[in-house]
Amino acid sequence: MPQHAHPEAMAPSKPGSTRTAPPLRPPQLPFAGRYRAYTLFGWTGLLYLLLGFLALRVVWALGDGKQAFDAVIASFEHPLYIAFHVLALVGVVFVGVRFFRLFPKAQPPRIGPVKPPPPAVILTALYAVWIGVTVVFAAILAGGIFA
Amino acid sequence: MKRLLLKVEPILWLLFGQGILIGTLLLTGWVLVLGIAAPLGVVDPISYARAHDLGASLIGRLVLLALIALPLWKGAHHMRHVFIDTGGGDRDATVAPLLYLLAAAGSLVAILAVVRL
Amino acid sequence: MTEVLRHDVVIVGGGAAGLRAAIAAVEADPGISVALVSKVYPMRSHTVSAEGGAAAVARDDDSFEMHGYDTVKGSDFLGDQDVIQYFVEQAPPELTRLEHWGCPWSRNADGTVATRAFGGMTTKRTWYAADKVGFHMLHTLFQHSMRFDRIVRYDEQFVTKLLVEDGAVRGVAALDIRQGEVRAILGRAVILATGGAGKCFPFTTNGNIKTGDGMALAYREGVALKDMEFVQYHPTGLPGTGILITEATRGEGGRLFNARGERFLETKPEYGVGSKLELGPRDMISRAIFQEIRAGNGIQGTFGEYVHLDLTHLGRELLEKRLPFVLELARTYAGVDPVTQPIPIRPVVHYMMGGVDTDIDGATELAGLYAVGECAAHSMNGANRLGSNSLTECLVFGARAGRHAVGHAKDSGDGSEDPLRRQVEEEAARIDGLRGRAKGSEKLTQVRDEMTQAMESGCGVYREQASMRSATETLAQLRRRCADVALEDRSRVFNTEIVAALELVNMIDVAETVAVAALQRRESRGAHACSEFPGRNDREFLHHSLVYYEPAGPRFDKKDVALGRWEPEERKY
Amino acid sequence: MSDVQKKTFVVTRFDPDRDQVPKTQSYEVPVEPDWKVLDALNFIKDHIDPTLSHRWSCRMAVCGSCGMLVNGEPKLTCKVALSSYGDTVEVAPLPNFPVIRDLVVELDGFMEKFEHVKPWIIRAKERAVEDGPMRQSPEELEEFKHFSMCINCMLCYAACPVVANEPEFLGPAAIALGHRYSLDSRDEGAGERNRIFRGEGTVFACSYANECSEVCPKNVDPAAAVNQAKLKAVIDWAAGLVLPRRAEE
Ligand SMILES: Cc1cc2nc3c(=O)[nH]c(=O)nc-3n(C[C@H](O)[C@H](O)[C@H](O)COP(=O)(O)OP(=O)(O)OC[C@H]3O[C@@H](n4cnc5c(N)ncnc54)[C@H](O)[C@@H]3O)c2cc1C
Ligand code: SF4
Ligand code: F3S
Ligand code: FES
Repeated sequence: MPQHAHPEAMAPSKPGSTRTAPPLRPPQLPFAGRYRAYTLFGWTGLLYLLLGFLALRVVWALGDGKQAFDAVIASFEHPLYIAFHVLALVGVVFVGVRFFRLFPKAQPPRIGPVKPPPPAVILTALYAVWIGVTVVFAAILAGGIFA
Repeated sequence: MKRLLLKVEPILWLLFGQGILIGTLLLTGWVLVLGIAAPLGVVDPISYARAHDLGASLIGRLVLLALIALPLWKGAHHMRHVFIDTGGGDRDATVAPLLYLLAAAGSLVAILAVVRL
Repeated sequence: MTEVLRHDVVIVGGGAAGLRAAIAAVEADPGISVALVSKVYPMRSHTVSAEGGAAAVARDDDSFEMHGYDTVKGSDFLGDQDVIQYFVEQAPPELTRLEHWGCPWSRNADGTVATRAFGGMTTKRTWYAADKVGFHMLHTLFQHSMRFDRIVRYDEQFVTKLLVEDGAVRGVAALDIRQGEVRAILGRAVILATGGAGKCFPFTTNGNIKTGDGMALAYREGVALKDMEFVQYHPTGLPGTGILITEATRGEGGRLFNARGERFLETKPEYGVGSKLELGPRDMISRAIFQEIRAGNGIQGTFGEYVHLDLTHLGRELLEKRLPFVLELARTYAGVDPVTQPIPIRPVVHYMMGGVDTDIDGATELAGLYAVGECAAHSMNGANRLGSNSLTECLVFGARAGRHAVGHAKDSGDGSEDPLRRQVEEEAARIDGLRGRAKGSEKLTQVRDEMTQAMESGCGVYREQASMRSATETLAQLRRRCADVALEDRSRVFNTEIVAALELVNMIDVAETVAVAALQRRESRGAHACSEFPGRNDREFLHHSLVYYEPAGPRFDKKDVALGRWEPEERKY
Repeated sequence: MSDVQKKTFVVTRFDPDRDQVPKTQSYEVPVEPDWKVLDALNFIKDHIDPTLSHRWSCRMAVCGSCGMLVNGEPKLTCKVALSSYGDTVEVAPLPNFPVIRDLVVELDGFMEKFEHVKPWIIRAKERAVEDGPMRQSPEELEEFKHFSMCINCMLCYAACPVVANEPEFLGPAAIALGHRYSLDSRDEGAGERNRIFRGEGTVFACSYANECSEVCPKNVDPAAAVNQAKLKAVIDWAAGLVLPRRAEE
């Protein structure tokens, strides 16, 4: 049984003069072939939601005092948390790679008189910033620099 | 509701985009250290005192706020799309506000959290 | 109950000519209501495939005089000079209009519109948008036409008959391909813009929709088809598919070589292209290639013999910038990369110089009926059209006919609808009768193939009296056999078999006029090269030929050529 | 010629007068080595089953009529070589469109979206023909050129996951076309179109699946257009908040 798209997909505002068969949906949607990466990209939204609330929990604890903060940090040692964070890291890197690849061409050829740099330059810059921010932030969080 | 969504769509999209961009930049190191390396004992996590000092600075507060709020908007927006993609488009007018409210509530609490540092 | 739709002007065809006429009509009078009827969505019209460019004087070293002379000479002096004069003067404003409407013309460094060289033109006057000129022009026109609410589109509606009453055309009967219903679309003026009829031949640059419908519609209502014997072969089509490799390849410096690696246009002065070489006119170059193949200098391939078009010396950069579509076409459809390999090419049927006989306004002898674009013969192309003149022609005469049709529509009354309704009911019954007519013994594809074969052997690059005569006989027979074609598709919805059957009848009618007119012209002029009469004979044949429909068979007649400024002289380059 | 190879074509058939739902029908076709998918369909139509309906015309990848789903992928059938497929080839109408018959889909919905983006030059004051062509540098032309290459084949609509689920979405080709005009140095209608883009069927509905660009046979890159249009629409919207409202329409 083939999957259908929204029954109104690409339908004219007033129905055509003959009966039509309802639109099919792209056969590989959502999880097969060309759509897999797209669908996974969408689902990383769930990871980001959870990560955002976890970060909120950490920061809230930071405001509560040392005990609370250390307790939150310690709770992350639970294997389920570790597993989740490994998954989250994969998700975050996946989001970065996919989004950065698509980012340059989404820049208009010109905003007023300003032209964006060529795609290759944008892409390199994005990766440089990504790595830079990650290293610095990781160093801070690991108590490495500014310790 | 639909009209309202259309009106605020540019903001939602901007927050979403920044959620991907800034969220990803910050979350990579955050997850790597606090979520994986430190719990496994590979590195020591930042001490409370240090964290509080840095976090309470102006820049620190802004970074923490971004770290919390932007991923929430990215998450809410993406989940809205996932919902539509799985055939829920007709109920978008109900589901989308709920998701965005979630992100908004999280963001409000986040502001409170960084203010009280 | 037949549905009747009412408009002021009905335009049949959504190619460059039809769209330009529609826009001109609503611009002439914003109160007018225009029906734009087309058997395909307008952006599918075959104008879309034109590659090379559109001619209009643009440079300081050029003049109307020069464009006019080139066109007259290209026509082998069979073009009407008053028409040509008007054409060259209106060409620049028309292309400028298209620029204002957003056509992405290629540009010089200073921002002015760029021009390129084209066959038979003495200087660079062909405006271009890379090598997708027809595509860009058509889409610009179509998109611009959407601004006007008064242009009402009827897409995928196949016009099967002109409604004529009291000696004037009053509208059309159209088969709604989607629904299978025949409707009346009434208007006090009708403009035919249905394009050419290349599909009468087996190897052609033309798309599937170019079946000469408009010519046949007018012809069956007693309007003459003019100069039908002149069928242009384009020298550079891909063997097999007939897909066009634009003349702009030669405009940019491409060269032709035979199997011996000889640049024959240069080494053999007898081909008559003089110093123009590859930029000679199409009729001459097609004949030269044909002669080369005859002399055993062709290269053997799956689809017969061919010669080489070499672009390799032009360099990747120029090819990618100016001829990207040629690269795509050669790679996809010939399996060669023009950057490093020569392209196999052979002459293929390309363009009908002839068409519905009209005056300079596009008006025909039938009151209210106009024709423009490739389906018309305003007599500007004469015996041979110069490349890049026809896109401009669609605009210049499309606009003029559009305005004149509005004038005519305003001046004429509505008359009674009853007789028209009756005509449409008859037409509907006839078409209903065709649907799933299983009784016949003939096969549609069989008849179609025999027709194209007859045209190829009788009305090819070189024509002989005997083969032309046998072509006329074959065609007359095929016309009868056509009535016996069996049709299997009984569905009303999107029945493309019925459309193909109706098109076949049209093609046979048109093909017959080609053969009849060709047989009468016992000379060689422009695209008509007759083996028995190799020279041009102005004393007997400096005239247009007309073919009229008669139930018993086509009737031949003549018409004077409008000379003027330029006296016929030997055509030498 | 070459020894005859046969391929099986599994073609979707639907006749609204007779069928409740589409079904498939198989044909054995002797194919030539250099054939495109369309050549096989035409062979079926001409020699096996004249009741098959499909659209085509130019057979040179420029008229945009012959888009279909070939082995699950949206393709221009006159452009894809048969040799890139195995012994069985499935041909179906484009997904995401209502099906009129067999391989023929409904276009009018697309035409409405197309018209909605005002795909023409908008100027405060039209230029007179006597003033000659406008100037446009090759660089200015380059800015929108590839977005003007769309042949309206609608493969992008057939591939876009958002089109499948959000009927209002203007969709890739229409937005690319509107954006093409907004980028044209001769046009002054960007503001008007930005408002359209933010309205019903908004550009923001696109979730940057990029599949539109993946399937586009003409390298139009509609995904780039749609996502550039988002940024432009946001900038325009923000400017509208800060600056006193510019005179509208
Ligand atoms: C491959 C190719 C390349 C070319 N290159 C150039 C070039 O570089 N320069 C140049 O100047 N010229 C060129 N030409 C010639 C030029 O393109 C044509 O002469 C011109 O496009 C004809 O336009 P038209 O509007 O008359 O017809 P078309 O564009 O053919 O339009 C015909 C219209 O009529 C409609 N129609 C037909 N029959 C019916 C019917 N029965 N009922 C309803 N509607 C109907 C069709 O749907 C279509 O909309 C080229 C031609 C070809 C084939
Ligand atoms: S953008 Fe590409 S895929 Fe979409 S309609 Fe245009 S040419 Fe076809
Ligand atoms: S596939 Fe669809 S979601 Fe956007 S990037 Fe293309 S329009
Ligand atoms: S037939 Fe014209 S694009 Fe394929």
